[in-house]
Amino acid sequence: MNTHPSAPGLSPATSLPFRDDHEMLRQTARRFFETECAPHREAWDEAGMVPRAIWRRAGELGLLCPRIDPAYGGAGGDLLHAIVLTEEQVKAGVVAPMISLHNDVVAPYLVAYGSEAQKARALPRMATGEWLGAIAMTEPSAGSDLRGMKTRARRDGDDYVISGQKTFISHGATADLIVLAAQAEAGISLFLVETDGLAGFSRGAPLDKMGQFSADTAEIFFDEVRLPASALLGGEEGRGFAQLGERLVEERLMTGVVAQAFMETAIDHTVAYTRERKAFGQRIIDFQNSRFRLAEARTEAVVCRTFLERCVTKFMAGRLDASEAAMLKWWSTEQQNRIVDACVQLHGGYGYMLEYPIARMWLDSRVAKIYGGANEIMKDIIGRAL
Amino acid sequence: MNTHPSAPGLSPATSLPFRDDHEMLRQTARRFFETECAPHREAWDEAGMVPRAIWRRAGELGLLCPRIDPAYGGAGGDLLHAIVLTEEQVKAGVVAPMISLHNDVVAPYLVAYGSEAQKARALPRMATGEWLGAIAMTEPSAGSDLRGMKTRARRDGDDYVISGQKTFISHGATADLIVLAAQAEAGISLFLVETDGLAGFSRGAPLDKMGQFSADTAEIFFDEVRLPASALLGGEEGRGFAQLGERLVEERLMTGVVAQAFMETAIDHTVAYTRERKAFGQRIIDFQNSRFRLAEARTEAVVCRTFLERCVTKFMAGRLDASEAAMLKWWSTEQQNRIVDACVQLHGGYGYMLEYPIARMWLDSRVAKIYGGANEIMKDIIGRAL
Amino acid sequence: MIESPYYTPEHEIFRADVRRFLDRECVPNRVAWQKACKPPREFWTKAGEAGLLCPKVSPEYGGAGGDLWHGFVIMEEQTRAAFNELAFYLHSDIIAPYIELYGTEDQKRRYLPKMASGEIVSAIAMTEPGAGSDLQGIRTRARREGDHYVLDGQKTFISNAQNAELIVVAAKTDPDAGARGVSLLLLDTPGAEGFTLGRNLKKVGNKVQDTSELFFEGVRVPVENLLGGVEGRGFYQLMQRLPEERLIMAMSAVVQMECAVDETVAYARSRETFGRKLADHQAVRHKLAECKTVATVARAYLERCIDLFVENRFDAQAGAMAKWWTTERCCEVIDECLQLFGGYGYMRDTPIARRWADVRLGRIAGGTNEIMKDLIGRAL
Amino acid sequence: MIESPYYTPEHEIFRADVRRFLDRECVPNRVAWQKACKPPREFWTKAGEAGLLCPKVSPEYGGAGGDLWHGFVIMEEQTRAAFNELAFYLHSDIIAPYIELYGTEDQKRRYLPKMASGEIVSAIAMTEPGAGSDLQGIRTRARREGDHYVLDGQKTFISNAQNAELIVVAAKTDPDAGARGVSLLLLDTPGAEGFTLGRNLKKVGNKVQDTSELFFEGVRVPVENLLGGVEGRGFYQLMQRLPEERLIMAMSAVVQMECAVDETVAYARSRETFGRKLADHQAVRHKLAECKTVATVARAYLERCIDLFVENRFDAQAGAMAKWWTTERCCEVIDECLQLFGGYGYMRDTPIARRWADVRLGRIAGGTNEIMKDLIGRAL
Repeated sequence: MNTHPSAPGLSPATSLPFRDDHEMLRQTARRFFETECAPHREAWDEAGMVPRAIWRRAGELGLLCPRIDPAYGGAGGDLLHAIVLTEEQVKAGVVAPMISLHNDVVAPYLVAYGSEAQKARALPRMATGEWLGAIAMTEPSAGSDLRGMKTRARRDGDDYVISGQKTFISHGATADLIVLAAQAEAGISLFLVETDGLAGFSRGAPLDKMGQFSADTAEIFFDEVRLPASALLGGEEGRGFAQLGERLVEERLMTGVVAQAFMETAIDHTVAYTRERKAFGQRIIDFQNSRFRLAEARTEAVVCRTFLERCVTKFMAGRLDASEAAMLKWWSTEQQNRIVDACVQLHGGYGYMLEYPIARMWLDSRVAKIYGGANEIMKDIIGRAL
Repeated sequence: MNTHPSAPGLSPATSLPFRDDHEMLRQTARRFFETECAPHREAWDEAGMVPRAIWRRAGELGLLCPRIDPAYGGAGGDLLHAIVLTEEQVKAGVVAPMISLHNDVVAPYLVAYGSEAQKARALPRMATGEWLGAIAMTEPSAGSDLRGMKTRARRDGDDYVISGQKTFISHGATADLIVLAAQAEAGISLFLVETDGLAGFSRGAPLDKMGQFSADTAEIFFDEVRLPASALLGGEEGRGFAQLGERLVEERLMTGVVAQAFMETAIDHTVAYTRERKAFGQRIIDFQNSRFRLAEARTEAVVCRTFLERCVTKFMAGRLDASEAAMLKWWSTEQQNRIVDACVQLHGGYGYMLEYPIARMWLDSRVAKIYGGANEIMKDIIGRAL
Repeated sequence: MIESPYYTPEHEIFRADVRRFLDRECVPNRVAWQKACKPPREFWTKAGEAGLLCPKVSPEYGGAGGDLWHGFVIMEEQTRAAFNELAFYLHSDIIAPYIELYGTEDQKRRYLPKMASGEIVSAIAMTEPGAGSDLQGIRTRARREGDHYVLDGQKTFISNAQNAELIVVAAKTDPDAGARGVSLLLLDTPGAEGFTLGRNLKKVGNKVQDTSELFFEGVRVPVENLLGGVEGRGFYQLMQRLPEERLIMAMSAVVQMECAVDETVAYARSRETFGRKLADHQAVRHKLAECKTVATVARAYLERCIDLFVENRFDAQAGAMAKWWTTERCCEVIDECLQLFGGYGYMRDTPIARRWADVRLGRIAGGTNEIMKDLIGRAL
Repeated sequence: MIESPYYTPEHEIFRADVRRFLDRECVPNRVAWQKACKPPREFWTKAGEAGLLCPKVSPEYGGAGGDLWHGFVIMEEQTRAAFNELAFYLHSDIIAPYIELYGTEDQKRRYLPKMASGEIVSAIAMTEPGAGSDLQGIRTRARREGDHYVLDGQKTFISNAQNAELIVVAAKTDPDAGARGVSLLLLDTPGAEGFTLGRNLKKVGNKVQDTSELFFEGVRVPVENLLGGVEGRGFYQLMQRLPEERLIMAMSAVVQMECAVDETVAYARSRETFGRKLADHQAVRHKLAECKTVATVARAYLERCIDLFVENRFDAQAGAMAKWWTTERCCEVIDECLQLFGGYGYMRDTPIARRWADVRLGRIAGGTNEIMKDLIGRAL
């Protein structure tokens, strides 16, 4: 993201090795989010979800699963492709379609642990947008405590029989394919659940969240749901906890990417706003307090970007550890919330009105300190590793 | 403290019921601290302690133990007398003689738990300044964890034999009478140790602290020190932990009084400094950042004062509980340190020079978050009571 | 709910009435009203019948002759129910006093009884799109033309306007006179030609309370609707009321904190994670201890402010201090509390979530907190 | 000590030398020097002999021809020993470069070899009692009189001055020309008539580093001692060096944090309270996790700043950002760390205590952090 050409010293250009193909994807993504999504944000927010057609469209444009193998409909891309997509989505003020959930959270489970048959069936459908992905870990009584989950997968002949309940499931109201964590005999295991016409499976209404309105989140219920044994991801029971753990580093890294894009976008909006608006006869940016607050925010965002990029670089070299990923997750989401809050304040009354992007960003940001492992969990992880 | 007559709306006068006798004591104390102590602060800081004569002088003026019964040389005063003394001492920038330690921490143990004989012997000497008091709880290996103390008091015929080591003892290098906590057979017990010529008792050199230079602090050592059974405070073993606990509420309240006086004094210095000094062609107080920072500090001090005064009022009515005292202790010392730090910053380079009172205040303040039970311990106390 | 020397048994009876009204008439309708972004007009009439409107107005003008604490009771009960998004206090504690304190006898008789009964819903229009908190810089003009003023201009962020029959409009009667040129006009909206109610703006929180743009194009207001009958007093009328208004904001912020801390302590005591109660994790307990401390300090401070107010010593600086400090702490504490609820803290049906979004406005409304610091800083 | 792609084996050999010198020649004398509020003059000669002075100066002028990282190595090792209170970097990394970059050939030959050997100790005099960080507002005059400048004025907060044979003095050669009127003069203090070394000021921390007032009354400086030989270049010479100076300050702040966190983790792992290790209390562990995170983020940021510096893209705003952000975080982290040491954290013989008092200066020196924000804010 070569941002802020107007103030080069304030936000050094990225040090990440973006190539032409990344920049081409960026252009496509920017056009898509700006012209095909952003104008509908309010309507989609009202509806609490996005229309299915937008997923097909994203698939057509190559925005879905660009990192998977071309054999499965992807483009063989890398993490930088994912970063490009996320940056452009946030900059356009678009929270749904939740492309990063689909591309960077769900699809990698198949890529990493799926059998050839599982991959061949699911990935091409995900790449076209025919299937929407979700992952179901959290339960009402357990929160961040994965080991406490109560959903059971009982072996019955060639089948598994699933019973239990999951909550706060992104895409819970719409997903076609759910990676489900459940307790099997050998321990927590992951299952691929194809929801279409599945007996015993039901969904709650989309939850009424405080932000990210168009990103549907729902409870899902399993009442003696029968899955074939071939639905077990990777074909071996009891590997679920380790599989979830392995994937968390990348998920937390992507949370950092989102947080960074939020910070920079919020500051850009606010510099523009405070340059233009006047109060008491001068531009808001001409008050020393505004200038200092923005100077702080810009610096904090620059600092955060350097840490993010270091984490990205280490991740791509296979060297990012769980502790550093946890640092990035809590630190960047904390900074995101602080900066966005300060930016709201500099908007005065307009900062509280949803028609200003900063207001929605404020509501959208708060959950980042909670999801992907609450920030307190991150500090536990870091503290134990000291 | 009817402070800030220049800005009445900013710092409402105290709501505490000070009477004429309190105000007379205030005048005496102010003259004493301003003319007989403050000019020597630098020399006393160099020496690491104050001359004994200053204690005699304080005794003459009625500044020692004004709260004890006239029968023992006091003036039968109340907590407001203690507050008056503390406020004036802090305002004058004087950290030692540690009158509040002597008056409000040590003497009350005798008053509350001492036998008639113990009181009659010690209190009049404390009121004249003949004896300096100290209290010895903390040990090198235990810190805030009182139950972990290792100093032993072994009964041997009519005597107790004390062995052990205490550290961070205020007045450790100079005290004549030490209230000592030690493990006796029945549990932690308090002893009155008269140090003059006491075999087996020794003191370390005054510790080189980061502030409060003239307030001597030392390690003390007990090597088979023999005390008569009459040295046991209150005459019953095993009451020490409860006695210490009972006194802590008042000690923490007085910590709040000190913290409050620090805040208000720091702000007064800084308002005066920023009004007078110029930079870049205008007074420092004319920069919006300075004004905002001072507005914040003044507000925070006003808020803290209302809480302090409520605690004082409740204490005087016998209704201040341990949890509220803990709140006052951590909150007020935290605010004290933040405000003094902000005031240093507004002084620029001068804030780092010891000849400016704010610099010494910064150094003097830091220990307040640690002593009297570290602030983390306060949060534990509050948290457990929720 | 709150221990205070100022509450009498009579206030507690009133509190029970208020609580019953909120629980029966408001809470069940919350979701519908949030969707509509306003309460229905008839709700105001019901509130009037229940005695919730203008409790402080003198019986002579149809009020209940209550005191500051009747207003506090309503605010406390709304906060307990996490239902602050009904702007009772704007109608009863801000606008009615303008009329009662500064209005002519005729104005009082015309408006106050109907405001108390709910026949008239009121709004006040100060803020303009370009001026924000800068009252002296407003551009809405009130030009005298015979026995009318002709209003031209635009306002924004106006609460209650969607239902309002009466809007108190701040306008310049003398554009060259700065503060001295501002007057307050009482605009009867039914049938007011040239008056347009603009969009009902969608907000971050406070969903039920409508917030609108207003447009005035040659709107004729009879001269007898100039508040108090003398031009150029508007700025001072507004200024004089600010300390009380800010005291009420501070009170609201403090009660919000207290409710949030109570709810969170209860949750942390009941919720289990990692094999023990949330409250048994030391890091959680310390956060709760911090929040509880702030709420306790804030309560002591609020009581002191109330005492000063009662003694008539709560001045502009004191009001500014109380407003910024309590609203900042309120947002911090509630954000910490929300965090301890985990995912549930982000769901609208959890009170903490609504509180979190609602209280954010406190740092902006009633003069931003930066304006408060400016005011204090200049008086140092 | 620090993993960095820029360190070569040669730097590590140098590091070992520096460490040996500090451990043998400095640490044992710390208390005595702190009492004296300065190091003895001969210490500088020893440092010169040991190769610790001016490692970056070209061999042509008596230096070791090193690079930025030689300076970093010295700073890192001082920080490890909590002995930053020796102003090597002022002499070697700030003053020597002025002469090498801007000096005439004659000036370089006269001063640099002796600065490298320790025969000359140097100081730089910018700040004045009334001006603080405002360089353009300085009042010290340098009036041309024949082949001399006549210096009149007063300076304060001048480090190293007690031992200095050379003081670089910022003075106005043209009082009406603002920034363009500032020049730097090389004042040889031995035998300088009219020059008075004022008090050695007592400070909060950095005890060994002397800090003095200076007075100039008609001090005659030969014209060939005008740095670079051209009047009015002083302000620009100073400005141009600021990014590098601030990078060094940032580096120092980051290493301070890292050392503090390491020491605190070690202490928390070994110290027992309430029946378990300090580090096993969750609230302590979370504090440590926070501190460790900040130090880790700061290290990543510092490395990026160094990269930009190497690429010649580290401009004034970047320097301002790095300076304020790292020094603020440094003070916060070290304050948290000190707290975990309990009473020991307040004792001067605990490194954390000295670090705490020493680093406080970072938010003030080199332009206060408020000046930094102003600089960034103006460029937004």
